[in-house]
Amino acid sequence: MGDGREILAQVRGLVKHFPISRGTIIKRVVGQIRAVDGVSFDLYRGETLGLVGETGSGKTTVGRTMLRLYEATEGEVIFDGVDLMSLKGKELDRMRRRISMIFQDPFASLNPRMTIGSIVGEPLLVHEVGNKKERQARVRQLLEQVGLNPNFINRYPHEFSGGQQQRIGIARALALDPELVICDEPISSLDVSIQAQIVNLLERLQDELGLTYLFIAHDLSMVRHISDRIAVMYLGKIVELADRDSIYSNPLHPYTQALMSAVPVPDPDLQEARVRIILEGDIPSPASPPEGCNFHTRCPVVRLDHCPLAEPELRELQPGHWVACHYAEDFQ
Amino acid sequence: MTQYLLKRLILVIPVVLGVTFFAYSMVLLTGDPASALAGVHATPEMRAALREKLGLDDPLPVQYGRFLVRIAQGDLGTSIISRIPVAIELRLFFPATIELALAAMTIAIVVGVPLGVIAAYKHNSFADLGTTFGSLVGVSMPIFWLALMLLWIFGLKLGWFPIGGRIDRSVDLQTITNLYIVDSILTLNFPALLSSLHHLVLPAVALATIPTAFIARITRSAMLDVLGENYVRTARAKGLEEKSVVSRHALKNAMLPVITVIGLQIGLLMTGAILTETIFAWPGMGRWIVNAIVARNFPVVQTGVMVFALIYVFVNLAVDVSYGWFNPRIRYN
Amino acid sequence: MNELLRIKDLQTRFYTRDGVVHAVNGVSYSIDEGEILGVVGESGCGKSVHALSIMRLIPDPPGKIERGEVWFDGQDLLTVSDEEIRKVRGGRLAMVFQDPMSSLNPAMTIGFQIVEALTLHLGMNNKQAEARTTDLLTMVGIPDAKNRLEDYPHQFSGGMRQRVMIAMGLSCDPKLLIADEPTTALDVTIQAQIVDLIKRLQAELGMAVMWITHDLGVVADVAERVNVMYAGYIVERGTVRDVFKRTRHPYTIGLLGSLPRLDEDPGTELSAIPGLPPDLIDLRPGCPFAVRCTYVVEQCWNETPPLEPTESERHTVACWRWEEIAQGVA
Amino acid sequence: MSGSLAETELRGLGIPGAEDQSQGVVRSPFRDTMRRLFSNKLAIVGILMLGTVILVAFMAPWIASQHPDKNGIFQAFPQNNKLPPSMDHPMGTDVIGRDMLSLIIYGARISLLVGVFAVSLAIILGSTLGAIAGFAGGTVDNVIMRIMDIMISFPTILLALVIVVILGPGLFNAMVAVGIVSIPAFARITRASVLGESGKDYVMAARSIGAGARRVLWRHVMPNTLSPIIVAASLGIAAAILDAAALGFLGLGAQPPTPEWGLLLSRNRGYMFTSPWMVFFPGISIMFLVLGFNLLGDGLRDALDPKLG
Repeated sequence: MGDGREILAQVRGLVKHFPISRGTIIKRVVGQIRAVDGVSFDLYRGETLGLVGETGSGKTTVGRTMLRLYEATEGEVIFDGVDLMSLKGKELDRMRRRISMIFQDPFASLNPRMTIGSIVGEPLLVHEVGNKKERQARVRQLLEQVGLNPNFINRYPHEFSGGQQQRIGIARALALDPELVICDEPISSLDVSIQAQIVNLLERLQDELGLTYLFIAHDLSMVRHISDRIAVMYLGKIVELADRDSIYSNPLHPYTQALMSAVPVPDPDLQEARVRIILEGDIPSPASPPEGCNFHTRCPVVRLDHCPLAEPELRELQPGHWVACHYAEDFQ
Repeated sequence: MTQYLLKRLILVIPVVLGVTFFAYSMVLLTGDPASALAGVHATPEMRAALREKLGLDDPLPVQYGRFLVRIAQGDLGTSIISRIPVAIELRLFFPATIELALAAMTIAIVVGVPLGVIAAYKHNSFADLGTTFGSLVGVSMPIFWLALMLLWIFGLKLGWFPIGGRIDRSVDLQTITNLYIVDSILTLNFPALLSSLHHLVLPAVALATIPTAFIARITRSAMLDVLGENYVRTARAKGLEEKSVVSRHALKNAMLPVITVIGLQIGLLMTGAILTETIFAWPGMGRWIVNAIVARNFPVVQTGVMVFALIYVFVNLAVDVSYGWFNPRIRYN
Repeated sequence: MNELLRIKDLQTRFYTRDGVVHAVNGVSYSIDEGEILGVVGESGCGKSVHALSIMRLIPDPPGKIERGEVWFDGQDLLTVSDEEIRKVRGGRLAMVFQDPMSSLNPAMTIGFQIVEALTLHLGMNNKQAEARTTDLLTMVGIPDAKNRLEDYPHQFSGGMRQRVMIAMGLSCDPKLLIADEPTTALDVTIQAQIVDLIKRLQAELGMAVMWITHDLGVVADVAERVNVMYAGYIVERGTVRDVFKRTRHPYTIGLLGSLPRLDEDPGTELSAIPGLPPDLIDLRPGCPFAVRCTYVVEQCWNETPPLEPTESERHTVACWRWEEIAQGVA
Repeated sequence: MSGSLAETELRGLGIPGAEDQSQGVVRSPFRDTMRRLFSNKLAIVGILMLGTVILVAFMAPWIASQHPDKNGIFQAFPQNNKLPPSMDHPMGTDVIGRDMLSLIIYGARISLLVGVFAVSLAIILGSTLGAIAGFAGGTVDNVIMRIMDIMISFPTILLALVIVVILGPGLFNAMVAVGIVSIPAFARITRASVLGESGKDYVMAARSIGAGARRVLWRHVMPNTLSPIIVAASLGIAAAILDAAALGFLGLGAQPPTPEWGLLLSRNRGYMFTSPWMVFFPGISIMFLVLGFNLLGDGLRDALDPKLG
């Protein structure tokens, strides 16, 4: 897949464990929430990589750790040849100009006591871009770019609807002309008709500005719509990674298959024709993921003599199609 | 559960140590205890001798350690004024304050909780506004003034209640616990029970005012929150009567913040006791300590301060533990 | 099929400090016995409020059911006494809510919460009720149900809690189960389990289900008929095939266009509905969708279109231009 | 306060009208707060009460009939002692014949001063400690908060009494004592608020654009912790006034001849059965002022956080 395309970022063996501590006076660590447990992938310049998973899959943690909002337990994130995890102070700040983030809850991610002008202009101020007048002009331009009236510059976040608030968040993320935008479930708290508006906006901005997106979501149909390649996560690990078409036409991991068959399709005929795979049981807690293949407790095709014992590698079964299942060959 | 209790107990230790340390060092901050003990007519030599005898020249931690050992053995020192061991005085005054405080707390809970529930249930009604305003007036009242007014109206003008003391002098009561109500019941002494209850009413009502107001306010806002919860809607959707919805489903969840406040009220109640006892000539700890502070009677001040603080600490421990009953999440974690 | 529920001209408003919220604006329809009806729409379209109005669970004040009739099993639920409606609620008419964590009482065991309904409506004693509760929990797929009666809601996972809610809803053999977004708070794979469970139980027990959701995919999966709601109105109503395949209302068209489809070329741009949902406080006369509608004409601004039959008697739509749309779209 | 439950419920039902969508006038959070505050009847009553006291305190030289001399001493008129309320002396006279109304008017200055001073001290020390604890976490947090736990274990009056004994009786020392006593409350509130705000998404968003720790603290976290501190300040002034009056009443606060309300009450206490007005008016004045602050504080809480009833 990577042939001829420029790699913008490489995530290598990323691990993020959150300690669970107990104890009243003397704290001691009694366990780890293994939010991200060894994740590797590449991001090509100009593409959208979809990162899909359910609760506890660690998809949000991947995004936040990449931006150093959480400190990684292990692993590297090489952005344009530099390992972000090793940067400090000014160097880190400089790199942060090139990566930005859009959050899930648009209202919560906007400081309620700041006007939208100062929210969108804050990245410019922090990185000392231009003078006051230039910044003001840039903010107005950004607001226009995301489809908001630039005259609203002095209003406060609570005066806007959810969709508009997300546009403000997007404008902030674009302020410093980033190369990579990490979109952390940017549409999941919005209504259906507003979701489409935001997705169209993100697609338009990508075309205009040549952005690279890491698009984190749990909604498979929207991810398929927006992404070039898709990575499916389960309990802190990537179980399958491939380009959009092959993952949909030929999913090789039983979890991916179940996930796709579980997505309801707004078409009664198609719905009737589909074979549904309904997984049994609950998603295990990331504090105590199952041994071996961590999906074996729910896997419909589990082989108990092997799956609980050995952890499958993420391997490239077909060119550009990676899968972590011992028996993926059977599904080809 | 036992483990949780143990954990909470361990957490209390530093606070108890801090409290006792403060009580001890406080005396040193207020001046030389030796001069206070030796009296005004003492010569410098006498004071120096006393200082050495009391070990006041040792480093502070050593003195504090000795102090801890001493109180652990039950020796709380001797009152400078009365020359009676502090422990004996404490056994006399402590029950009086406990009796008063318990009576006040009972009144506060019995009156405050239903008021708050009604106000929340009839949100924005006249009853609600009345409770809200009334409880604000309640917490704004200087308790010593309220006590004086109660004394003037019900003690003097109307003559319904006695104006001071715990029991009529003419009534004989054999004391066992020094809680007069308990003692009179234990000895089946009906006149004493009547008389001590009669004496208890005014001070208890005065002392209960602020906690009642607080509890009503907190109950109201907790109930308002809970009544808006989805599980209350579920209870209604099940077809339950309003009575069971409120008393069974809502109240139990609303009690969590309320009992927290009851715990915190203990501090205020003790503050109130200091003032109320002064006014009603109630022979309890509050009056004892105030007199001791004014007279610089350090052993009594030390003991009183420690006892008050420890009551607070342990009541709040009890509150924490009782959370388990109201909130199953804590019980099992 | 016999008619089980008939709603006539239901109207609910909320009197808030900022103004009167026109939440439900004259809704009429019926549900047959044993039918699954989907009610679909975005937040604020009145789908939940109208269901709560049927149960008379609207907080009053500020809410008020202004007018309408709700005929259920021979009674108008809006005019019966409080005592009567309590007998209906949780008995013949039960409801399952969206968020299973906050909808279960955190301070009570789940066993007690179900037993409570059984003793109330079926007059069982504790022992009988506990036995039935165990059966119910087993039926909804809770493993080792007998030993879980004494557990509290927080000891269950999200999906398991929703199963408990469903068991509670089914406890007294309701004729109609109103499921208000029962899968919205759940993960995709768990959502599939719950959808499957309710479908299976509906088939087994033969009750009618009103399934409220914002997810068009779920409706296409479970429902036989659909009400599409917008701004407190039903704008389109018909069988799932009518509504999804012969869509006649511009809002429904827009909603379907907003969704990416697994069967479509992913490169195409989504046809999003422009603008924002209307402010229900100053809902102006005329078609509520006019401001966002691409088919809008003069008439739409002044006259509210009635819900009228289209090509088929059972497929109704509230749009002045449905015939032109039918020609253009069909 | 009114309708707050209703609004929560409406949000739960997802009715868009329940959230403000009006796009007409620019509405800053401050203006919103003021609008809500002034639509609350009880809060307006509180503001009016406070306004009255502040005005009276400010205008004392013009409205009182008697005035203190340079040393703050009111002239005694022994022949006028214990006069019941009349046209000349609307609140009667005290034991040594001073006009009660004039004493009360000048006393208002003292109570206001005590409340504001004590709470300012508590905010400066308490909120700083709380913010440090919340930010630093770990051992620093533990040590600070355990000390606060110890302080909070003592009944306020008792702690204040002890502090006054250490510092010596007097109005200023009483103010300091009451201020120190209020420190733990502000420390706890500030810490909780800092922790709460630090975990919010907008702080994460600020960090994601590369904002430094100082900017995150001062521009994002602190402004949003102000609401609870403002509420606590209003309620804290009320409590401080009560505590200081109690110290005065016990003879360990303001000293004669200061016309402090608690002290006035205590000095006249012996005569309350014969001349009850001498006790009634100082007490009702304390209550009036304290109630004003409590009503304002309550109103502010509702106005600043519309979600809480």
